[in-house]
Amino acid sequence: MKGAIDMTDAQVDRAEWWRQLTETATALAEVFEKRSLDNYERGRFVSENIEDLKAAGITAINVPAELGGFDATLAENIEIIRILAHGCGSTAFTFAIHAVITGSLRTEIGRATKERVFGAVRDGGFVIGPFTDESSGSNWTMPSTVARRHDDGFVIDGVKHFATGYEAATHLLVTAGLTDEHLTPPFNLAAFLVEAGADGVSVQREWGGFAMPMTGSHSLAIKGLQMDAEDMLFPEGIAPLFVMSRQQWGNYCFAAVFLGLAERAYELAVERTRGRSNTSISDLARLPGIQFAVGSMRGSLASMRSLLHRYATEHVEPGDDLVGFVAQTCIPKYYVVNEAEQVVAKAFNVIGGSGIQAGSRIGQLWRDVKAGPLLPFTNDICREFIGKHTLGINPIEQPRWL
Amino acid sequence: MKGAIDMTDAQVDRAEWWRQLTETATALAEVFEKRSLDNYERGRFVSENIEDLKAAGITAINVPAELGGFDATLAENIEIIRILAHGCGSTAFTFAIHAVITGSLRTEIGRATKERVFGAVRDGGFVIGPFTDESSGSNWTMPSTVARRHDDGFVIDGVKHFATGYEAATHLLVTAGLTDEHLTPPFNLAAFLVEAGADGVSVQREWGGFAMPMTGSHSLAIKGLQMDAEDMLFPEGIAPLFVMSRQQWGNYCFAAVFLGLAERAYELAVERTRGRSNTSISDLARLPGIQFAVGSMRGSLASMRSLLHRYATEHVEPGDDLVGFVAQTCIPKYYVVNEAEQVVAKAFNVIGGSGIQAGSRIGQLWRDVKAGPLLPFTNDICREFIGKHTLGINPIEQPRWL
Amino acid sequence: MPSTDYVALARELAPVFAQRAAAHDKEGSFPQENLDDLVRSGYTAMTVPTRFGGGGATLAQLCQAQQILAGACASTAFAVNMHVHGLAMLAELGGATTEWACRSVVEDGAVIAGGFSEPGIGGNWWHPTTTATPVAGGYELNGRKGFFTGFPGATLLFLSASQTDDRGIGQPVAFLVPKPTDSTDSGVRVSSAWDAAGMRATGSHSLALENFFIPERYLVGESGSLPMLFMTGVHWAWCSFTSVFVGIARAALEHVAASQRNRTLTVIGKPNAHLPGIQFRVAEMATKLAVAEAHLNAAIDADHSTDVDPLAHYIDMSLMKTTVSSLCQEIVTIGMQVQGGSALLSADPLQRMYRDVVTGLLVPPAADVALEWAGKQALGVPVFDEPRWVG
Amino acid sequence: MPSTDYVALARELAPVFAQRAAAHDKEGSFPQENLDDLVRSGYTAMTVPTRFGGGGATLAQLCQAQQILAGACASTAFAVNMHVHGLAMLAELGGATTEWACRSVVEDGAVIAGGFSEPGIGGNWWHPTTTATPVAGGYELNGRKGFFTGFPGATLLFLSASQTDDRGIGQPVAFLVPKPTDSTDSGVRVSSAWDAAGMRATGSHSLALENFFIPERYLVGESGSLPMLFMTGVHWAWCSFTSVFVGIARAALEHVAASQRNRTLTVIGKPNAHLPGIQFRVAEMATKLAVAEAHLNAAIDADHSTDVDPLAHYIDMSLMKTTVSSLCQEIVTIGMQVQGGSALLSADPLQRMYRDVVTGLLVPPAADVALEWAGKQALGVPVFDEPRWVG
Repeated sequence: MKGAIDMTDAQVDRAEWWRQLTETATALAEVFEKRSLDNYERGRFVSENIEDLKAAGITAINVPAELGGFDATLAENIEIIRILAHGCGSTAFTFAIHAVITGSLRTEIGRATKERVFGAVRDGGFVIGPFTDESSGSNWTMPSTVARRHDDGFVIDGVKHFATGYEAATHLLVTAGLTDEHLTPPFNLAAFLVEAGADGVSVQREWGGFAMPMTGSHSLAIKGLQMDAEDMLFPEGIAPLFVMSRQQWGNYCFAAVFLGLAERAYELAVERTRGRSNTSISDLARLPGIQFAVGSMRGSLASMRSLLHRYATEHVEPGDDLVGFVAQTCIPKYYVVNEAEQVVAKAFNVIGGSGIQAGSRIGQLWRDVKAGPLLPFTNDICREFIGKHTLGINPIEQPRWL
Repeated sequence: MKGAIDMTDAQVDRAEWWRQLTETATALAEVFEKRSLDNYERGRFVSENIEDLKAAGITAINVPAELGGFDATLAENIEIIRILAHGCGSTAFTFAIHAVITGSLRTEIGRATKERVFGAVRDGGFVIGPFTDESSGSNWTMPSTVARRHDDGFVIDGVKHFATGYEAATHLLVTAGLTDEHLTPPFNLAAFLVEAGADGVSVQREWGGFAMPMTGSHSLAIKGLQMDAEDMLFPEGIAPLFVMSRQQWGNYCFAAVFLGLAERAYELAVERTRGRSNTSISDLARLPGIQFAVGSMRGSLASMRSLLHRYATEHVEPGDDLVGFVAQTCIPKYYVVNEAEQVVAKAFNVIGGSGIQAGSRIGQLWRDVKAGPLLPFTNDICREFIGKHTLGINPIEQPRWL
Repeated sequence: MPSTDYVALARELAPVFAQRAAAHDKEGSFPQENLDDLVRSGYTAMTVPTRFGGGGATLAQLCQAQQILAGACASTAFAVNMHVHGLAMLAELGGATTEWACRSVVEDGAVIAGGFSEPGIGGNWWHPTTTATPVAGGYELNGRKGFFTGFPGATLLFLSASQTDDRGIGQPVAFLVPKPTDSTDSGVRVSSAWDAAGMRATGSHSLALENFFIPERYLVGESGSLPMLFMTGVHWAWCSFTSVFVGIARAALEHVAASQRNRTLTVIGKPNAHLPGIQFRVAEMATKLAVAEAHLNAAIDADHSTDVDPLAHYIDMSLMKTTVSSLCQEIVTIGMQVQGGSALLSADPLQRMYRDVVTGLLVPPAADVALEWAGKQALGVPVFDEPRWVG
Repeated sequence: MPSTDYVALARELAPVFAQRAAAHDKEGSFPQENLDDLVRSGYTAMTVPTRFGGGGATLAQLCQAQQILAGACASTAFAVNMHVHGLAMLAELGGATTEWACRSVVEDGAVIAGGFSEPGIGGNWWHPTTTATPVAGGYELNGRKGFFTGFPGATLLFLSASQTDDRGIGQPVAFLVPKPTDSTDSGVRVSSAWDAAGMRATGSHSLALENFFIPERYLVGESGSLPMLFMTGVHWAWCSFTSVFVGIARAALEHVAASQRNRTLTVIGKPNAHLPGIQFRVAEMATKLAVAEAHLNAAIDADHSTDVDPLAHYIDMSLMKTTVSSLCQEIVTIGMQVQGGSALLSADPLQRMYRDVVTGLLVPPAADVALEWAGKQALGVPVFDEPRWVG
């Protein structure tokens, strides 16, 4: 935080501020990679890394300019996430959740809430949002968590999975379905700002994920959680529109994590090959198979970077066709996470058998990269949205098919 | 062993014997899968499983008929390995090493050695071969382990990696380069039969592999290991020809492991989908994306099975063109291990986010399957051998390229 | 066992067909002289049962022979394919019409062309829109047929239509009928002559059937039995179709390998075959070809008896065709890259293979339906349930 | 900024070119009337610098306009491509020959065709085997040129050859020379007229240069400077080449999507677009197209100044072309599957796109060399080291 505040005080040039943020992120990524080698197998939450990101002002990049913040663009968020992913997928993904929420929320909420959230973030706050409801199939339009009106406020009950970053969180964004009879899904969806440590939220099952093991993505039990009226972030019926109109944040920021993993895999393949020899090959880098693989990964990465950059700069705000916009935002997410898998596989093949040794970084990348297609929007949903939109069919019309 | 011996005593019909072997393997695979869920993360060697395989007579399938054994064909070895891989990749791979050695050795050695090896195997012996020499790049024609003549025998020194199954081994097949001046690589290669526990063999580094973690594939230090003349399995200069003419065993048996992993991933995807629902989808199995993915995996698996079966029955013995034969044996290995990766990825996508939960079987399959392309023959060597052979170029001529 | 070695016969005919292929491809003309050679040499009697004087060839022999023809001239192989595999399916059905057809083939050199594709039904061959209306002495057919491969050379037409049963439900029926020789007013009209990018010499015209009268005796099988007949005999259809594409892919690999062994660039001074990039791509081709062959052969060798569930049998054969034809298209595409710019020249047969092999992705069974049914079956969802999907 | 909106101009011309495309494709005839339209409308002056009266179009404008033409008639776009991008490269070079050429284009409607491919050199354009022998007043060229795209419509020829320097080493040189109008004994002979499976209307003849005299003044640049000139200006070449294939791929997607929205199968009673299999494949096409466009655009927008290492610049552009042209070929192939059997009919432009787009895999830069150089550079291995590989 110190860094960020000093910056504003000194009215530092924004470009210089950005240069310092990316330099710091790059330096931290190297530190995070060393920690990952120690902690990955144990699945220890990356709390130390999140503290470092807070201290460097990186968690505050989305604080609005009017509150003295850097007010990072979506493209800038993506760049930071990509850099962090070079060092540690878990950290990058945990940060991405915070970035998605803070980045998308700042333009959509009233002054008071904005000061409440971003004042906290400026001072080291960390916001997470466990969005996956028990047995909802990741479909946020059908929440199983419910919010009942009670006095002037609400009482929330439910189970939330994948509460990434819970241990570092100062605030949680909790979605739930209002039980009001006049509201039908998805318009019953509401979002609440919950202070960490609130009564009624507890860890039901600790995270022990196969991929991204250090994200602390616990399952939370929410029982009788009491909310005031002003904790509800949007007016009744508006939350679904907010979610729809901000899908670019989730889709692009998630894609950035997996692009970063693929880039690191490529670097490792080059590092492990350049100038290396064995009893039969005097210079591995002079083998054509290695050269072709490296060349092909370069081509893939250039494609992925171009695509994500293009969307993060040119497809940032929805126009009149909100659903069509959402369909478009699926494109970089769909392509990047799947292509990243192919790049990591190819890099692993270049590294060869030594990559199988325990604690190897490429093994961690191989595990982490598999999370990409499983995060929303999943492959099949992406294909459906993109395909229907291209064919002039509304992706959310019913019946879905014949 | 009891099983196997009873069989021969009773002169049981071979088909019935085979039926019992596959049934037992299938039942054991289920047991192994449960154990895998407990032991995978800890990387505990599958000693219990190997003991079960011994007790069931499965480790003895390659004992020659003249010694009362089942004398399994290559295709039968592959079938057993594939079945075992459904339950546990580490067990299937560890068994595959033993199967490759026992299967290929039985026709190539003299009567005395045969009785020594297969008498032991019939009685529960387990033979492994750590073939990867320190800094040899997995190229067996350039061993860094050396055998010096001493008195009437030899003294061996070197470091061997990937000593899969070491803890269960009763015998080790150790290759080394003879230091005799008149022998140039690869004709200086020699193979020795070493009893487990011999002085001069010790674990230098314990296995902690990212994939196949329960194979106990330690690195071994071989220091001053003394061998008698009769411990050398082949006459001087013959070992390389043996290795070449038996590559079908390694290539096909390894492929069988990864085919089995892919088959199990497919089954899990079906199990996790059939009849399942969530709050938004009443029947996951009725989603077109799931159906297409399942159909496409079925097609891939049918291709892989057809290919491996065809080669294991029709390309089993080298003809006059030994190098050409080796090139052909690369085809199923190359295709199956890489296609298996794609199938496991697709199955993982069908299973979705729940597959990321710790201890999930699909996560184990995702890790194990990555070992496929890294095992010899690696992708680039396969491509080189297959391509050169198809183009009428001898894959081992020098210079390799322009 | 057939007395004729049809695979050897295919090898004998192939070089001549290969020579004629470029001209027919250029003109889009039907290779009648090839068909005449196939009739004269007895190739077209291959799958006629021996009891009717035919060769009684097995599925494996048929497929191997067709692969060889396809490597020389894919259009010829494809044009005769309905004849050779259709006869085998008819032979399993038996009956008077079959016997008559078989004897015509052996004795008179009859040639069958078949039409089951129609505009507007996609790959759903079990739902023909051509109607068969019972009239005195037979049926009158009205409708349209597309992709009537081999029509110009045929003497007999094998046709599907829908007959409305007493419950008012359309049931597919089939006819095997002499092709009208009078081109005017016969009821069969070429509504659009075949003009396409690939398989140009197959004469796969579109036909209009206009009050086409078919005498009763040319009905094949019983009304409504067609789908089951087709499912149980589908290995003849999908394996022989697939063989055509495997034959193209193998010929492409052989052609590319030979070219690269012979082509020497001045700047490298050795045949291109020594370039690792060429080797790696050729390895991809060879590997995919081995997979395609193995999967096709496994389908040929599979249990085709009635012990097997007909739907499972149909799905396995369909998945094989889908997987293998896709591999074949990939093989030829990689071949184009290996060969380089000269691959595009009309003088290089590879470009014809590239245009012909893509047909494998387009002919029945439709890949999406094959995948859908395979998925549904594995997942325990009945394939004809409505709605077709739920989400 | 150019005063003409060339992208709008391309949009204006495209529908007419699209109408003419099938006939030229069928006949393999050169679309001279299209070229005339391009000259008349000022399209061919697009990349002539404004100081010479041209449009001074940017790379981005050139590429966008070429994509639109390619979607209508890929052969026309490809035939004019050497002209439009070649002029931009020449303009960067400057000099008297360039000025003369530019003024000819603006004032006389001159059109350039270029020949850098030769039989026997593969993709190694920096090693021409055509010789340029100094003679009184100029040079005499002898050799062979392949794939001389646009030759029939050209008035100027842009040619490479090798001149032996005083150390006896061949150095590539280039000439820009009026095309001889006298077809006999001019020294330039069409040795083989273009006849190919794709890009049929490009007139990409093979030429024999036989004692072809070129006056001194038509030499472009200095002897030996050609490779560096080409490397630093390569974005004009590879981005415009690639634009042709992206244009085809986009047109294929639009055509397929429109077809599937309009095509209703009787058995499903709704447009095919409602089938999930169609949707998923169209999604693959749309995604790959977005990737292709983004990668191409990133290459167009990249830093092309001399601040960038020329080799790295050349490699980045080559990798882009390799990656993107491969995506474009995949897009059209998937489109064929979506469209089904009718895609093969000559009446469906998709089959022409399938034949045209594969050219992207075959034209320079060669994919294997691009990957090799990209790999070597990343791995710290000099790209011209000998032996080329060690193992």
